[in-house]
Amino acid sequence: MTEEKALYNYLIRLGDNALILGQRLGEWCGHAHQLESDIALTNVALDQIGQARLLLSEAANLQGEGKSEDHLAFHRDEQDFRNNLLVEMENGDFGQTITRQFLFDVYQYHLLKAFCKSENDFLKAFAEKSIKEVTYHRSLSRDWMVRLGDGTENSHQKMQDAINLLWQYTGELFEMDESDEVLMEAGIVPDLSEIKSIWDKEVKTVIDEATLAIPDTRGFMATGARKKGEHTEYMGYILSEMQYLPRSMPDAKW
Amino acid sequence: MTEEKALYNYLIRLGDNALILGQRLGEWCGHAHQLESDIALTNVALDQIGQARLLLSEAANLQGEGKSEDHLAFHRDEQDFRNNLLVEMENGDFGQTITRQFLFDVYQYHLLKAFCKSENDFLKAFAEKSIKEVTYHRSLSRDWMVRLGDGTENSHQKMQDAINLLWQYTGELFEMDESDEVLMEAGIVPDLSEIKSIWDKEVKTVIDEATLAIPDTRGFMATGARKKGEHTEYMGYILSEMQYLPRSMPDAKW
Amino acid sequence: MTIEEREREFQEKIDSGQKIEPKEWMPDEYRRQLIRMIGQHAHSEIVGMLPEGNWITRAPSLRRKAVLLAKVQDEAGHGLYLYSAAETLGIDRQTMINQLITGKAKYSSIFNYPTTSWADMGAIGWLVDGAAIVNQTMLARGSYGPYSRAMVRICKEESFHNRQGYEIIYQLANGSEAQKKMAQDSLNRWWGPSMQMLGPSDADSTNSAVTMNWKIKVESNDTVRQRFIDRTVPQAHAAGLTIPDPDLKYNEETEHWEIGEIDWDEFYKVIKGYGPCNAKRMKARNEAEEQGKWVREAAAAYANKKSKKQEKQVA
Amino acid sequence: MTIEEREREFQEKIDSGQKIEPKEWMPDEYRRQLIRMIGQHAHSEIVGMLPEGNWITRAPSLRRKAVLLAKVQDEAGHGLYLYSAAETLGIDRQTMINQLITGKAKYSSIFNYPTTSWADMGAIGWLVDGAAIVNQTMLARGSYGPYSRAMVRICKEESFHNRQGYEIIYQLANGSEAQKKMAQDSLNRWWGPSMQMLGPSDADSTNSAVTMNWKIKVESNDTVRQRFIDRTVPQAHAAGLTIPDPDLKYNEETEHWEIGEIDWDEFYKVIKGYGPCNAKRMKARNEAEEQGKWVREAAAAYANKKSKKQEKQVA
Repeated sequence: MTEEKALYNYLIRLGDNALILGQRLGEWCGHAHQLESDIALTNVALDQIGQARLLLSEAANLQGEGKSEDHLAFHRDEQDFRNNLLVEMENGDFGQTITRQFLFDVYQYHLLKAFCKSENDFLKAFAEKSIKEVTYHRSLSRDWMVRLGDGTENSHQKMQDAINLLWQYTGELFEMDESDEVLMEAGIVPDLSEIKSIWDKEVKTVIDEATLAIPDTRGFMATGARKKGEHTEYMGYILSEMQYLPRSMPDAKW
Repeated sequence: MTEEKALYNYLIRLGDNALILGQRLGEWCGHAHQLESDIALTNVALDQIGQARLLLSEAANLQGEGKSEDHLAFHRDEQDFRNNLLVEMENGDFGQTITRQFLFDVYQYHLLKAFCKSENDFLKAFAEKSIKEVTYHRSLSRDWMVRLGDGTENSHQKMQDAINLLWQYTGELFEMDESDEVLMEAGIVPDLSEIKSIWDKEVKTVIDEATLAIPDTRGFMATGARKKGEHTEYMGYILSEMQYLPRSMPDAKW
Repeated sequence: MTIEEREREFQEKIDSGQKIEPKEWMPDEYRRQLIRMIGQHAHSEIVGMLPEGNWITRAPSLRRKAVLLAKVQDEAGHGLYLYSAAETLGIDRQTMINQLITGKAKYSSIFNYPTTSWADMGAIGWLVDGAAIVNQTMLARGSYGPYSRAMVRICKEESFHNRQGYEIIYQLANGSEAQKKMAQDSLNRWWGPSMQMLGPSDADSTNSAVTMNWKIKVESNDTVRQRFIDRTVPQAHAAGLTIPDPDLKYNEETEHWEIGEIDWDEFYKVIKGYGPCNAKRMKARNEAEEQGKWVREAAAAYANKKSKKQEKQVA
Repeated sequence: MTIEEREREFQEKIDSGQKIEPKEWMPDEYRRQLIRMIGQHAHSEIVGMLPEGNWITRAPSLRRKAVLLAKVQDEAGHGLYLYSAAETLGIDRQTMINQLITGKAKYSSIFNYPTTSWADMGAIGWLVDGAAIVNQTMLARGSYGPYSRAMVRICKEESFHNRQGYEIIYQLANGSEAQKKMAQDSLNRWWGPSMQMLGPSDADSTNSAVTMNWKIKVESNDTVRQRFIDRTVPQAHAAGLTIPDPDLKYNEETEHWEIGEIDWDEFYKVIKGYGPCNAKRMKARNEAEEQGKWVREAAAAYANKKSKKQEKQVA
């Protein structure tokens, strides 16, 4: 695999994560429990969509077929999306959304931190710009994890349910493939197993502080889903909503 | 307006009602409170989709542009759908679905009964075939109206809320336009104001028996929406889900 | 000082163009009118997030999606400033929110119309925000300091939204046939409600006399509406769109665009709760409150535990 | 008669090929095994509605939508027969449903896989129903009368579904490039689970010995699986699809298709609750029960009122 192809794959993966998570968060708009949270969730959504734009544009450039960020976002089929299943998961209640966000924020933060030392100029610049945003996301979701985990009996139970539901999707965040190998060799991306050690530790600290427990899910099927372009049953609905209009009018400009 | 054009309009209207209602009922699949109701709701959905197929095929024939039922169902834009807003309304709980169904069933039943005397061969044959199905739908939804309206205090309140919500959309069922005029003159379709008298009476009887009340909604805006192709905010979501796949692969055969 | 003296002094301040600040004395009716207006305005921002929020997941390009997200976020921010401005008058946010969800307080009636196409994101920015700006620019000259300053700040952001909205409509109106149709259809649906949005004619406006006397409002509904019309009609024409009013004509003498009859019957029906989306909007706000209850309770419980712990540490 | 005598007589009946009917004496363990099997089978029909129900609103033609609706309706009907068959053994439907939603009773593990493309509606009919038919044709020869007769009836409908499923896959596999890809992708995802679906190899099957002795099952899992493989591989080839098993080969001598290792580790993980959709399926069934509670209560209350009224009239 050429370094260019590997980088394209990697950018798509990062871009799809940002896009689908931003899309999910966008569903919250106007429905949160208080204005401040409406603003916060919209803010995270906006940052993710912003990141998706940068990443998909760069992927389209690398691809060199004259496509744009919008081609990749709106005219790709489900099997060609390479996001992690975690970001597709339904919003559920505010607690479930926060849990999904927290598990992802810690991951994204440390990934960006590693990219800050990347040999690839785009990825480095991208990370330096984005890490400020994600630092805020991570502190937001961490605060809410603790507040809701250690709030009332009811909120504690809801948060534990959310962790139990979402935990099985976290393993996939650290799966590596040939693209990772090629790019690691070139000093462009980090070894995800190192990110995992940091992630494990940080997540455990917060979950402990939130008086919550990490479930034993050794039994869960290793999905390997992202590599094969497999998705949850949610993804089809996400895409039909997101892509319907551009797909219905393929020649229109917006 | 030619009789042919008027008939096309009328068939689209009937076909869209059947299609969108069938689509909504299809969402229930596997989620009802007992197996018998899963079967019943699926059955009504299936009948409606069957009717939609006949109606839209005939409309496509009349149109004479070589289109099929599927062209009309999957490649028409929202503004060109002419269903009543009532059938777009969200399923809500089982009681809300039953209320929507009951209000529509009584309407559809008496409309079909009138079509049985139509001067138009297609409409007459269509009605003679479909009225058996709709007779069953009507008795099903009427039974549940009474059972839930006169069940527990809780179910009574839920049913009253459903009526209060949906009632405003019933006026539109009886709105007439030029297509109605042309076809009435030719003895093809009934005067909807006559259907309305029968509907009013029958609906009132059942609602009384269900110990429920008809809300005073004289204040509601007369929508006139169907005539202009206006829809509720639900319709866009219904269509994006329903039409996504054929729109994404416009040349594929299924 | 007698109450009459205070009222005279207050009116003099108003007449001389001074701003009234929170801690100063003010007549109860002045306070009541302001709380009503600022509350309605805040609620309008909040409810106004819903029709636009409805298209975030369906925006047809990533740029448009980002812009729309930012816009809705601004509206939430406006809601916050406005609730804060109202709080300076001695009412708290939760009380106002309760008034909203129980139907006691109103919000701008135009948000009871559905957003059924992407073009509506253009029409709302262009027409609804356009009307709002004309109104808010007038309100920024009003007598109550915190409200007037909030209006200045909000107006700046609204102008930005307004340009973005017009850009969407303009691009659609100059796009494919289907896009043109979409733009015109959207204008057809939003024009009437936009005309109604600035409120009944001066003769029929119940609160106008008193609010103008105290310079809460400094111009009449009709004056503001005319300014909006004169601004908007040429924009429609520039985009190649037709204003859906057969009676629309330009008066060479007055140099104003004159419109046909406004459908006040529709306006009052929607205000009274009978519009196309009143139930849907109220349901959304009520559900947000209800489904968010456990979160608010948990946050309070956590804060409580925290402060007890700190007390202990101090003791 | 002593229990041993009864048991001997019972076994003789079985061995001579007679059917056992509900009111006849039977060993407790025979009853227990049947309740377990029929219950699992009934639950599989009910849970099996979910992955297919997932595509009803998204079927790409009206004909396909109607066929899919009819299919899912048939499955609900099968659920009804099967619960009735189980009820002849002295367990009621609600008890069985409670066992399902609390996780005590199992259902066919294959329904814990997601349906993520339209082609899956083909793959389920072709592979999942195909495997079910081979199994059920065997079960139709079983010793318990009501179950055996339910199997005959169900098999007829399943054969119909199976043909429809293959038709969907065949058409996709012979359609556009994107459709071909969709079909192959779907086969890739469903092949492994279909191989697992007919249960562990004879040596590892805990219940096989006893159920075969009583002719509840008349053939082993491996025999039934081989029949399914021999039927299905040529169908895949006829459609131009590739079975995702590098070890697949035809044995000229035995005239059987031989497959590679089946992933039993995956099978047991999914059975234990760790598959991709276990949580989603259980949530759906639990929500249906919970959200339907008020309906069932109201129906009961109404029936109660009615019967009281009738009693009064009679009295």
